[in-house]
Amino acid sequence: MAPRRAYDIIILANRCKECGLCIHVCPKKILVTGNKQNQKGYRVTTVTKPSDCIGCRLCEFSCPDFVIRIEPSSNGVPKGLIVWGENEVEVIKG
Amino acid sequence: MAPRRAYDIIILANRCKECGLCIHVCPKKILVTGNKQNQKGYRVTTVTKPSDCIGCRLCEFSCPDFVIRIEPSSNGVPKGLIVWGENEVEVIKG
Amino acid sequence: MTVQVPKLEYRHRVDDLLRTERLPHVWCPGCGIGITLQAFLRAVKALEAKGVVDRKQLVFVTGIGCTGRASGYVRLDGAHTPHGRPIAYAYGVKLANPKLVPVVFSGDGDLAGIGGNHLLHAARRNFDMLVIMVNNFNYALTGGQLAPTTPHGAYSTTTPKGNPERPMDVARLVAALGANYVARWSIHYPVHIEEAIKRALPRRGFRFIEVLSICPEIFGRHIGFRSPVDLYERLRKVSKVKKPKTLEEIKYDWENEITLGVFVDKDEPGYMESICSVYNYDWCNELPERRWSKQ
Amino acid sequence: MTVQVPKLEYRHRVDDLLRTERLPHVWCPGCGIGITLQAFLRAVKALEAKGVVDRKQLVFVTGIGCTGRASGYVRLDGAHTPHGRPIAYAYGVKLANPKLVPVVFSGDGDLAGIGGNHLLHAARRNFDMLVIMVNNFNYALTGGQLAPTTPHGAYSTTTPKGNPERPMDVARLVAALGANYVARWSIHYPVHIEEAIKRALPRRGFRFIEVLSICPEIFGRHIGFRSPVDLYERLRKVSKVKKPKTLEEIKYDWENEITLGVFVDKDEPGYMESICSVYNYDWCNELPERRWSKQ
Amino acid sequence: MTLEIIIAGRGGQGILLTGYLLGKALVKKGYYVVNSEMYSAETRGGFSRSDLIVFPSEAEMDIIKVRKADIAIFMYKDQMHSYAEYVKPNAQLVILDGTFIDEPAKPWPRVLKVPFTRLAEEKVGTYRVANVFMLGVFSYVTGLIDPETMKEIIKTSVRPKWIEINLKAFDAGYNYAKENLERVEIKL
Amino acid sequence: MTLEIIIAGRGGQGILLTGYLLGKALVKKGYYVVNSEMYSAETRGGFSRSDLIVFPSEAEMDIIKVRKADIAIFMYKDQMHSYAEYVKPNAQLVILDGTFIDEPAKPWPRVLKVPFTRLAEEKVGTYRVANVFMLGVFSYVTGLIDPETMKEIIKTSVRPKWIEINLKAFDAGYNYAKENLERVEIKL
Amino acid sequence: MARREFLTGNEAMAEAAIAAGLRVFIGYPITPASDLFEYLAEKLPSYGGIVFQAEDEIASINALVGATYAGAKAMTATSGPGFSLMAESLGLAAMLEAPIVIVYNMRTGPSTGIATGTGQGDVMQSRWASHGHYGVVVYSPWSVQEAYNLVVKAFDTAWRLRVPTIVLSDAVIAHTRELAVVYEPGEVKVADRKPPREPPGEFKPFKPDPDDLVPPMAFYGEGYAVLAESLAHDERGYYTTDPENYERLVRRLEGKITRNKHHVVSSEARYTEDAETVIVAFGTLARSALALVKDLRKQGKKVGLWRPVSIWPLDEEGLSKAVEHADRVIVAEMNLGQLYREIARILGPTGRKIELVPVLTPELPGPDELLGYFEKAGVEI
Amino acid sequence: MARREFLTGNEAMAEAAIAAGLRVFIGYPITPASDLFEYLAEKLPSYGGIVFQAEDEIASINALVGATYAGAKAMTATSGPGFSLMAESLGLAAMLEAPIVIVYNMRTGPSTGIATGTGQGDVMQSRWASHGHYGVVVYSPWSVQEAYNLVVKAFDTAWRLRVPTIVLSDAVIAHTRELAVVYEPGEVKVADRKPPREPPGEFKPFKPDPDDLVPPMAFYGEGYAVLAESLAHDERGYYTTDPENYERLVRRLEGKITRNKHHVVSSEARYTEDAETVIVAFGTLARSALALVKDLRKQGKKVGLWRPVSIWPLDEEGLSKAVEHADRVIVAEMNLGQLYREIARILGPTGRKIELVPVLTPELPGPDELLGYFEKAGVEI
Ligand SMILES: Cc1ncc(C[n+]2csc(CCOP(=O)(O)OP(=O)(O)O)c2C)c(N)n1
Ligand SMILES: Cc1ncc(C[n+]2csc(CCOP(=O)(O)OP(=O)(O)O)c2C)c(N)n1
Ligand code: SF4
Ligand code: SF4
Ligand code: SF4
Ligand code: SF4
Repeated sequence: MAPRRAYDIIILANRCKECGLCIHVCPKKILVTGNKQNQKGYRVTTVTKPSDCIGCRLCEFSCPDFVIRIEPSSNGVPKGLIVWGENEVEVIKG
Repeated sequence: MAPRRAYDIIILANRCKECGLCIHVCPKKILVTGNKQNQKGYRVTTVTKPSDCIGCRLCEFSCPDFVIRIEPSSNGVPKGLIVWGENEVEVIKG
Repeated sequence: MTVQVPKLEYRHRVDDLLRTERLPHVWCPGCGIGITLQAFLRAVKALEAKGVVDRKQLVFVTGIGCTGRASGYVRLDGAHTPHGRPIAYAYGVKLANPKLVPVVFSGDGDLAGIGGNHLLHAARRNFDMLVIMVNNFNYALTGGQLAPTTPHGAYSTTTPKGNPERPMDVARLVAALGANYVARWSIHYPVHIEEAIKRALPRRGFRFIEVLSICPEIFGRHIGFRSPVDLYERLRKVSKVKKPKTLEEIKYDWENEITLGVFVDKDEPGYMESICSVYNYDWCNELPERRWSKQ
Repeated sequence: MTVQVPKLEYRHRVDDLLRTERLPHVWCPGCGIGITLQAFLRAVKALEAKGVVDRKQLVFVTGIGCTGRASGYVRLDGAHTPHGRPIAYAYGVKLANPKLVPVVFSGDGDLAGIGGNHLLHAARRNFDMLVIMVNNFNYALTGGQLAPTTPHGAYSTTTPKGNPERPMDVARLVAALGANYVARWSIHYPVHIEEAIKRALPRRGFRFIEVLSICPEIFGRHIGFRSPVDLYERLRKVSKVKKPKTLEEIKYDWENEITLGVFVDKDEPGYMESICSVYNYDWCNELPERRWSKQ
Repeated sequence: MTLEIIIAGRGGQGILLTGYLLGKALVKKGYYVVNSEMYSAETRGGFSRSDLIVFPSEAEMDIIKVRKADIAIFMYKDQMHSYAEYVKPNAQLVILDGTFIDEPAKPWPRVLKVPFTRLAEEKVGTYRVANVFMLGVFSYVTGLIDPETMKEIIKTSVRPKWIEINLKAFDAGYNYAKENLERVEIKL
Repeated sequence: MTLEIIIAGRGGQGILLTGYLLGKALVKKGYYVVNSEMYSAETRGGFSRSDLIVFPSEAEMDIIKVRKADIAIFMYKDQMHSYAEYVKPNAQLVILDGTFIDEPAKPWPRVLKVPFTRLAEEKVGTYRVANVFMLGVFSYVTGLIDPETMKEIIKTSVRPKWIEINLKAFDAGYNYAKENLERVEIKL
Repeated sequence: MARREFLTGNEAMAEAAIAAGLRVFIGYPITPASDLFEYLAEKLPSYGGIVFQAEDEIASINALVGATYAGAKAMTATSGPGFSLMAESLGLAAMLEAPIVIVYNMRTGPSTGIATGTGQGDVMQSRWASHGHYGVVVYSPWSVQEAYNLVVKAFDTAWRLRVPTIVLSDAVIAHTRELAVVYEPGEVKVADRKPPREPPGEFKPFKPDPDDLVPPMAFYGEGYAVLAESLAHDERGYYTTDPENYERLVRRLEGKITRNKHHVVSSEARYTEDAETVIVAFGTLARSALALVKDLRKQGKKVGLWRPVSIWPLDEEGLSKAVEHADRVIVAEMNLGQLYREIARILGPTGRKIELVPVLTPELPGPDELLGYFEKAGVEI
Repeated sequence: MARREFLTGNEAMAEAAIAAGLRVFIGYPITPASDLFEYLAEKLPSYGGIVFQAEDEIASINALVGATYAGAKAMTATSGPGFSLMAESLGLAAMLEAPIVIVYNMRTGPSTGIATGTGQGDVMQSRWASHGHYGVVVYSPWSVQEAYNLVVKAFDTAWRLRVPTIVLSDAVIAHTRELAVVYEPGEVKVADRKPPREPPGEFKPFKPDPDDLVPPMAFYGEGYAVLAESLAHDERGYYTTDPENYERLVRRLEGKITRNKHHVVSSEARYTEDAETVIVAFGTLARSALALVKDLRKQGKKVGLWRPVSIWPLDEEGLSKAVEHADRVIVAEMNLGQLYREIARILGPTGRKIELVPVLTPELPGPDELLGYFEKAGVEI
């Protein structure tokens, strides 16, 4: 078995509108509605288990708000990056 | 053989525009451009041999100007009736 | 306005449906519009004779164009509406008084060119009206410009080097939109036109009859068939009667084949009945198309 | 207008094609327009990466409607034209500078309702442009009125007892009109949408892609599927991918099947080449669709 | 005398319905009422504002939007700050939802701060009826609207499945006020 | 001085072309010419009228339609009668096609009656060029237009296959006039 | 029976149309007129009327004309872009003397403008949108109640004069709720057509009665073979190019409005008895203007308000009377001077100073903001 | 090189457009403009231009706007019904500041009217057809030569001011042949767009130059990512409801015409130096009026003619000068008073008597018939 590739799940928090489509389409069910609200008052999607991500990009493609980007992990470690601002990035590992 | 029916070929002369369609479509070729001009200066279609008419009404149906009417002959005698006016009807027999 | 009525023998069979005081009409010698109009009037008389149709219920609506001038000659309720709008006008007539039956009679440019959107939606809605489209392959009244129906390559005053466009097969389009009745005939088939109208007029839903016609004065002249008879024969050559089984089999090709025939003949509920399925209007049981269809 | 460009990692993959300073956009949570728009932008980037398309040559034209607001977010030449007129506007763009490639992106009401006549004639002419129609089954921007695409029986604010009309199958119609490329996908197939655009964008002639989308805020609410996810699943249920062989096999029935797939995929000369067959313009050898198609 | 009322809050708080219900009740009482609305395009994070102008008779009717409110009802902090300038310094009454607002934006003489949203959640089971809870309070405190009239109006103005809970919320608000608050005389 | 010319006849007689050719020739001579047309909707039995107003210079230009013609050319009887009132009683020249017209409608001082249509048929082989035959006559009689100029104009203004016959007709008319008619001096 | 209701302008106008006997509503959604349409979609069918959503506004207006010829009271409601699309067939309606009613809710233009904003940029357009010379009647309400009343009046005018009649309302009225007294069908007075007095064959569909210049109207289906001819036509409806017929026809299209002015013109004057300065404003802006006038009066300034209710034609007598004591007239409107042009033309020869205060904003200004616009325009008061 | 040609107005206007650099003509046939279209169909392709027949006039005008944004000089030609259909997107052109040119050949209206007749019923419509407040420039020629010149000037105006420009001609000019001096492309002076002065990213497509209020224009394909926004927009072309931005925008749409009036306004006065009565007429009717003036002068009457060449805006200074010595002004026009309204508004305060002579006929009257209309109107002279 080839080693699983690691992905970064980048979430541009202030664009999220809490529609839940990404959560719904994710085949690995690793996305959930977070607790933190963004500038518009939406509770931004967050990631539970980045290491489960298979990089299908369905969440990216299905997000109507240009919120999500999936990238092969920058440092080999699968992680969620919730970008609240240029200098305020929440990193979720696991 | 059943006896041939006789037809009146009624032509409302002042409506004719000399387009020649009736002449063209008549399977018996009994219509021709006449010599007499109507009020608009057109040479009105006339009938050569009314007795040849088979009553197909193609001329009537193909005339764009509501000029021709085919009727079973009023008196059993096949004839052309060129109607120039209420009291001026040219009768063509033969 | 007392009309001088000549003796019966000296009248045309459809004269009682014509404003005869305005004849001769404006159409050029050999123009096929009159042939089509006569077929319509014959059909009305035939249906009336059978007790199916009442001329008082008919509203004869035309747009602007040579064909559109027909409303000026027909002794029925009617309207000569702006270019492209007869179908739109007919909507209102039917909605206001569902007992009326709108008949739209107009040119290809009027109905399928500028008026295309109304044609599209009236057909889609299966809106109760009969549309007779006289297709003379060009914009005649304005002097022979390109129409959406002009054959590819043909000369027109706005395509002096030949038409680069692909023409529209209007009957096929209307069939694709699901109208109840769609037929195409040419003026070589006056009895078929009449029969088509006799079948379509009392029908519910959207009914569409395209009549290929000749415009010798303008279109004929442009393409080199000046005499009505020559153009008549040229058109006959490509007019082929068929029974197409799919939409794809319907052709509109001036060089080879323009398919004639009845393309759709069905009897689904029209728009008016559809609204009756939602609201119970007092006229719902008196829709003439419904009564007539049954006869 | 100096644009603040965030670090690459913190940008969306298509951000360079977006006027990001205007985000978040106006669309409601879960609205499918953004999904479609993203697919388009991905396709542009993919084609650009292959050297096939140059973004400077694209002109992104929209009409009025929720979908029409897209032009406000896309960082391309573009226009936000009056309701129903983006195709008409695109004509002019292409005629004025044949090296440009118009992309029309608009709603079903805009393109097939009020704008139906332009759709009809652009398709008939095989006029060189790509049209992406986001079909959300209603007039969303104005609050959920009936659209020509609204399913029969569905509630809308102007048909509060259910839609009595028969909806229009727009993709089928465009196919019947002879466009070069016609496909229909739904937002459940973002990769297929992208692929369709990648295929259609560099093509000559008229290319039409219908995307079935969800409008949870209005349409969903009216028909009882308020949550985006529920409406998403409801739409998935009827969206059936097929390879129809005739036009008749293409279905648009909200209760049973809305056929998805590529309905037409051919490469006949577009309008611009047709005029080149008549006149020898200096741009005739530089039509981008012609060059791109060959690649 | 004309009475100007401003009601403002976040999108989703039912501000517009509140204005409508209040307006209808005042019309029932015989006043000539003008009710205009403003709201932002966004579903979330937007604002909502409902203005009511109460004229003793049609002949006196003029303006459509509030110039300076005699009564202001703010259901959210941001909107209180945005619209504070449209409230008379000596306003007859300013009502604030204490759930979201700590301090009045200006030193208005008569401020009534009640945590409507929290109370609605607590007493009626859902924060969504905070607006009607507030109306109950308003009804008791101002005496401007008769509770029975208002309940009739609720019955015909609200979607059937929401009637019950709204009536409950109204009563809860009314009773809450009765137990905890004092009446304020409103001049009109 | 302004010269007003009216040319009228039946539809199909080539009236409009005649006016156009004449106008073009006069423009070539340096005049400011106005040429307007009127015709009926019918192809047959209708009327055609072409007006030419010749101004010495643009500065003097005013009217568009003939008020009272100095020169009138009538190719058919009916139109002569219709338009006789637009001809000056002392018109400089009135030309009539004798094929269709027996008598001038008014006692104009200088009337030239020539059976153009019959002559065209006889001398050129078709009545259809009666109009250009007339122009040949006009050219000789009035001296207003130079025959070579006119022939150049015919070459560029008429459909290729009709050029030959029209040139022939023009010459025939010119020669006919030279042999049979006297010149008339036109004041302009 | 009269009911007191708390309605938006759109709801009230829909109610008014029902009361006036509306049988066919044909519309195409547009802000801020869609909810009038939607209200009727809910309610009209229960009165036996039909609501039809056309494919565009062009279809709407042509269908409307057809509907009136078929005998129905018919109406549409739209805003700027839609009204522009109706331009061609507004002329048709005038030419055919079709009694159509159009509710025109002005929004912020030009072009797509600000769809949710209000405006008054369409004063001229409402009168001159179509080609050729013709006549229309335009009313403009300032309140929900007046919107109700004017829709009723519009039906009356349209049917009395056989003239297309427009209610030029705006986004503010459309969506503002006010008390309105409303009625049921049959409880309001609306003119009906004058039926034909001659039998078919003798009846001429465009032969005016000499007193009011309005031809009686035969409906489709009644056996009169009526031809609604968009070309210039004689009394029979037959196309003719005859110049005298043409002159008669066109003069009458406008003239019948002038002739029946007493049925049509209307205006309101407030505080003008002694006013040295008269502010002219219409529609909702006049409400702010009235409040401003009251403010100014409080400051002791002799200011009055004149407000046209019929915009086309204007109540010129009412205006003259209102400005009797004024040496200054100030026209405030939400555009760069449209009503102003008419006021200036009418009053110009009287030597009064006529000033313009343009109010360009998508939101209705209150009296204080309005005063700001006076200052901005350099108009002291 | 200049050529003397004997052309109809339609031919001359087509030639003028070619000379002015026409690249795209988009049309829909209509009498009396079709032959302009047809002439270009024959000739424009040899100059590298494209002629396109749209499915309707709505398509024409929208395509025209798109064509200008893509960098082409673009024009259409139409008549009343077609112009009416263009109403909505005439406002688009104004809003987008698209330099489109429309030849508007007036015919006899309203509605289908008399398609072959002439008319002047569209003075107001040419200015006010679209909803909302905006600006257009309208010129009206009285001869074939002037029709030529004004089409050239229309392109100059359209591109100089970025404003839709209309040549309001008529059926008479369209089909009358006259001497016209015509040129080849490059031989006439026509403004080009002002190109952007900033690089992409910094350039703002709706940022006006402060002196002429006209924004430089970037074309599609040049890399500026230009957004042509029909909504109210800021200088970047971004939608905004901001009232101040809105005011600035709308003021500028009209204001740039006023600001650059010297490029635009034009009129001609004849025999006015000592005229006690001035007849105002425009277009072809002014030719008959001129002949009438000459007749009256022969009778010793001190009558003059003032003729606006730019109709919107009018040359108010020219008018004032022309009527200096006159105590009477008579406006003769082929409608029931449209230009009259503007003249009356402008001159009203001067106390002069302003009379109207409506000339309702489908045929251009000659001077004698025109005099008949004076009498009919009770205007002695
Ligand atoms: C809005 C508008 N545009 C253009 C015209 C000019 N016009 C009159 S008839 C016509 C076309 C006629 O063609 P078609 O409908 O095919 O009828 P036909 O004359 O061939 O019978 C046109 C373009 C018009 N009357 N109105
Ligand atoms: C001429 C005109 N009529 C009506 C409108 C109002 N209007 C704006 S968007 C729209 C419909 C939008 O529906 P659709 O095109 O399906 O787009 P969606 O909002 O659903 O994306 C309408 C009717 C308008 N702007 N212009
Ligand atoms: S799909 Fe996009 S907008 Fe929706 S919840 Fe996920 S991240 Fe947020
Ligand atoms: S009825 Fe037939 S046979 Fe008789 S004349 Fe007519 S076409 Fe000929
Ligand atoms: S121009 Fe053509 S269509 Fe029109 S009447 Fe003449 S022949 Fe018929
Ligand atoms: S209303 Fe519908 S289509 Fe419009 S943005 Fe919201 S969800 Fe999308």
